[in-house]
Amino acid sequence: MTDSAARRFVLDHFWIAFGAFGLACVLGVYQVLERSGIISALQSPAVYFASVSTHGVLMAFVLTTFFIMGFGYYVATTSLRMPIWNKGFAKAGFWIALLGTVMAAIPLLLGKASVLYTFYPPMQAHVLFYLGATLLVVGSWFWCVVMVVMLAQWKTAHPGETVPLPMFATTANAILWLWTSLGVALEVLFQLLPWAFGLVDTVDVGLARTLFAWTLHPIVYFWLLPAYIALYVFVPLAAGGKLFSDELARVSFVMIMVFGLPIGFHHLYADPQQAAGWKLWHGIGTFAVGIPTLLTAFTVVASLEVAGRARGGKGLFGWIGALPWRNPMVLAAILSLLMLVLGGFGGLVNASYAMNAMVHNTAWVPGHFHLIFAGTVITMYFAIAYHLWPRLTGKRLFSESMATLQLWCWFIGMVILSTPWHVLGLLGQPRRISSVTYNSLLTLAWKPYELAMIVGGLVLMGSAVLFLYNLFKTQMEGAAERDLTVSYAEALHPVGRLPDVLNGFRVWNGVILLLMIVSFGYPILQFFLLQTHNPSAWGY
Amino acid sequence: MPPSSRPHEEPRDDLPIGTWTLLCLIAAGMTAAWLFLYFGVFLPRGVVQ
Amino acid sequence: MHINPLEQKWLYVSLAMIAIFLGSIFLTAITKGVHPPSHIETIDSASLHLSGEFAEDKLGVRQQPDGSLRVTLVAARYGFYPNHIEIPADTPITFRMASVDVLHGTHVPMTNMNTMIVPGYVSQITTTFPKPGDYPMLCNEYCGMGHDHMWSTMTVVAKENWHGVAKADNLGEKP
Amino acid sequence: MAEPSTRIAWTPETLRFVSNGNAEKGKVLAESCQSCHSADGRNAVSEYPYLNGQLATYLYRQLHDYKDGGRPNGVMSGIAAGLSDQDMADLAQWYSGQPPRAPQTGQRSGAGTPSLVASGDSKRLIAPCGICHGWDGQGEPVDTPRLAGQKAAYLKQTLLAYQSGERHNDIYRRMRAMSERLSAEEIGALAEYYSRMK
Repeated sequence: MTDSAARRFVLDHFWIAFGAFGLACVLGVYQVLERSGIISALQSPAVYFASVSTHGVLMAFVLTTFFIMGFGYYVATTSLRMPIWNKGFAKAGFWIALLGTVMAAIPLLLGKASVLYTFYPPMQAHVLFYLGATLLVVGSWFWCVVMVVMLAQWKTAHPGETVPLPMFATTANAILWLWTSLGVALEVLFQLLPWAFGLVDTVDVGLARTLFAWTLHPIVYFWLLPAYIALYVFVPLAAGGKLFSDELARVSFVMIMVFGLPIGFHHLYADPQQAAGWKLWHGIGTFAVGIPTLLTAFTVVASLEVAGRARGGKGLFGWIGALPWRNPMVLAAILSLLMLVLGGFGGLVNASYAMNAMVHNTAWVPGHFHLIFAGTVITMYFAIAYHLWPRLTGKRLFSESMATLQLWCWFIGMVILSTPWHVLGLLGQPRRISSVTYNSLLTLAWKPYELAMIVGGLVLMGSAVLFLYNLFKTQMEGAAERDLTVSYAEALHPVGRLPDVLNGFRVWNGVILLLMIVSFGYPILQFFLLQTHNPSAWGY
Repeated sequence: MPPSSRPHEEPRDDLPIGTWTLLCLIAAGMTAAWLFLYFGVFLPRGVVQ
Repeated sequence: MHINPLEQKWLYVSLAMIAIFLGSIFLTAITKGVHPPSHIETIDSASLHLSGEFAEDKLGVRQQPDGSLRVTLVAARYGFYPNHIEIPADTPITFRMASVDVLHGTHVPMTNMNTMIVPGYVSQITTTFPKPGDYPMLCNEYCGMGHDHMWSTMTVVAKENWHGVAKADNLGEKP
Repeated sequence: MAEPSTRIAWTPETLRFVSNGNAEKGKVLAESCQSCHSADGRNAVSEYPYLNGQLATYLYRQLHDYKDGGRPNGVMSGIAAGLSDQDMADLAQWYSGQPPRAPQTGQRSGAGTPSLVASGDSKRLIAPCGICHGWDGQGEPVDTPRLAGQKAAYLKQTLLAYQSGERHNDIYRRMRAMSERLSAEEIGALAEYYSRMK
């Protein structure tokens, strides 16, 4: 990326993402402290639930969306070697998303939108919150368009050539996000906004929850794919090896895109408004979408093994020790995969149909998604930031050892934070409470775990400070870095010509459409056939 | 990438036996833990329908 | 397309693992009827108290004509009504619940009694409680500022000590 | 089947009907209520509540319950019997639009808040008053009344009436169940606290 304006543009995205991240971390520390009840002056459900709502929105919507857009522009321009298509259009997307973020943040911080990032009608937030969330998503659609157009232009200019893997995956993510966001867009545009504006009195909560579930699972893959991209194209190179299999990486991305979408009902296992048969169908799909992640684990670990052996690692596991553990990208990959194993297991339990009743809405669930999202995903976002910051700012990374320390702290903090959550979940503690008021012997066992979580939260906060400080110092005071080129890992077995299905998405869009009609068609249609009695708006 | 670079790779690269062993161990552990939770914790807490 | 033989084997291992999980799920679903609570039935949440099974004097534990036990509960900010129920252990109990206002959920810790309560819909879940004791029945879905305080109590009595539904209407009984 | 505690159900239609009440017409109707319910302290009987700033939904339902018999009262039942649904909505709109009574001592929530208001008592399954009635005692939609600045004698009498079951128009016994678990001293203290609140 030689165009400094484009680099600046990507950096703007990243700083908004990581600014939101920093603020959300502060809120996270407050939340573990408040929840433990050890400082009585902090106890306040009003502040707690405003904080949880803001933490969720900042982490899940703002950090991710801006990071993914910025990373996408970077990958597109560097892997395709072409400038951003229609910069004005891309900038419009950025400003719309930013405006939406600010609009949503105001009511959130004022406690006027304490409805959590899942919206939860019939509790009604300030209308600005819904408008802001909508604009954030609309802004991201601009990015999707740019990605799809750039890929199309490149393919026209390079007929028959294989699309570079990082761009193939980035476009898969853009298309995935367009499909994904449609569910929540329908909910907000046709249900929540007319209702918040007072045009209609009531909202069908069953339908709203079904539409949100449409978005709620694949959105996780929208967040995860940039992490997988880094695992496939940056990590093997950083470890000193090659990508074990390029084709299988493409197969994994396509499978995630196709199977990630029609499976949202595993968020509704405990809901009364959908039938068990549909839940089982989505449950089977949920297990199916585990396959590409299992394949990814193999490809990435095998790539590491190739690199470790090239560095002199011997025996069955000697290559692990031979890896460059001090390299932030490699270290991040190892820690990220470790958390993927633990968090993935939690996900398997959540996905297991009736067994969901054992853990549904317990502390197990935030334990699971903090391992996967705050663990696997964010750790790779850190590594990407460390990798790209010198290339974006033209300054050498301020401190590589600080980066590795930061990654270790994040890992340790996340394990200390999320292990108690899993235990508490099995002991029956609900998620989303600001204090434990149940007068029951069963709840006595919860206390020590709450205290451990404070330690985890503080370690994570320290890690977040190190991360932001390192990036800031790099940009402000780093030594000049002349080589701004970025390299993507080559495949061990070079890819030749690929069939169209692994070089484009036309067929897959058709498959997705079909699967979505099968999986969501009747479950949505039923609300128009049922005699429903919809509730009016409530405060909180 | 030109195919000529392939002979430089060690033959073991094509058989990541360490990865295979490691992942099989993890898969076995996950399966055992899942079966324990399903049949040892979930079902004894009461059949649900 | 190039697929490494070990990678192919790994794919089979992955598929086998998932087959074990899905196989267990299907097996217990077919032989024991283990399913998540699913029951599509709509209701006018605003008018629950006026008539029908969720009217104020119809709540609580009831023996059905076929001898089975049914618990009818209303979830309302911030509690479950009636505030206290008593049921026998090792007996299938069917809970029917509806919300008066917003989204709620209910969970009895250390048991599988766990379901969402969505306004406009009736939630129904059948489960058994193997261990006698006093349990909190708590709201497990954020429902407003008082969510932390939304809970009621449930006593599970050993089957041999259970002498039927004590009172026709135990609404409001002190815990 | 027993009579429900109230015949009002907060359906979208009823909510809309109340919010469409005509405050100007309510003002005219309210003139005859002021001798007992005025906010300037003229009303002599300490058990007659202030109505200014009260939630419209709450006022509407109380009037209806007086008329329907859900809240029997020697004085109010007779008065409400002469009101139409529209009159009740108009009155509710008028009173809810009036500024709440000025504080007597200016106390706000925070310092000196009784623990029952802020955190309840989980041993007795008493939820904090503040979670439903608002941390500033302002009441919450729908139908949870404002308590701040209300007369202590009225609040005390009301809680005692819920406790004895004499008053029973709380849907699903929510207030009866709470007040049964309160002691007479606690009832007195809560009434005092809310009466002094802004």
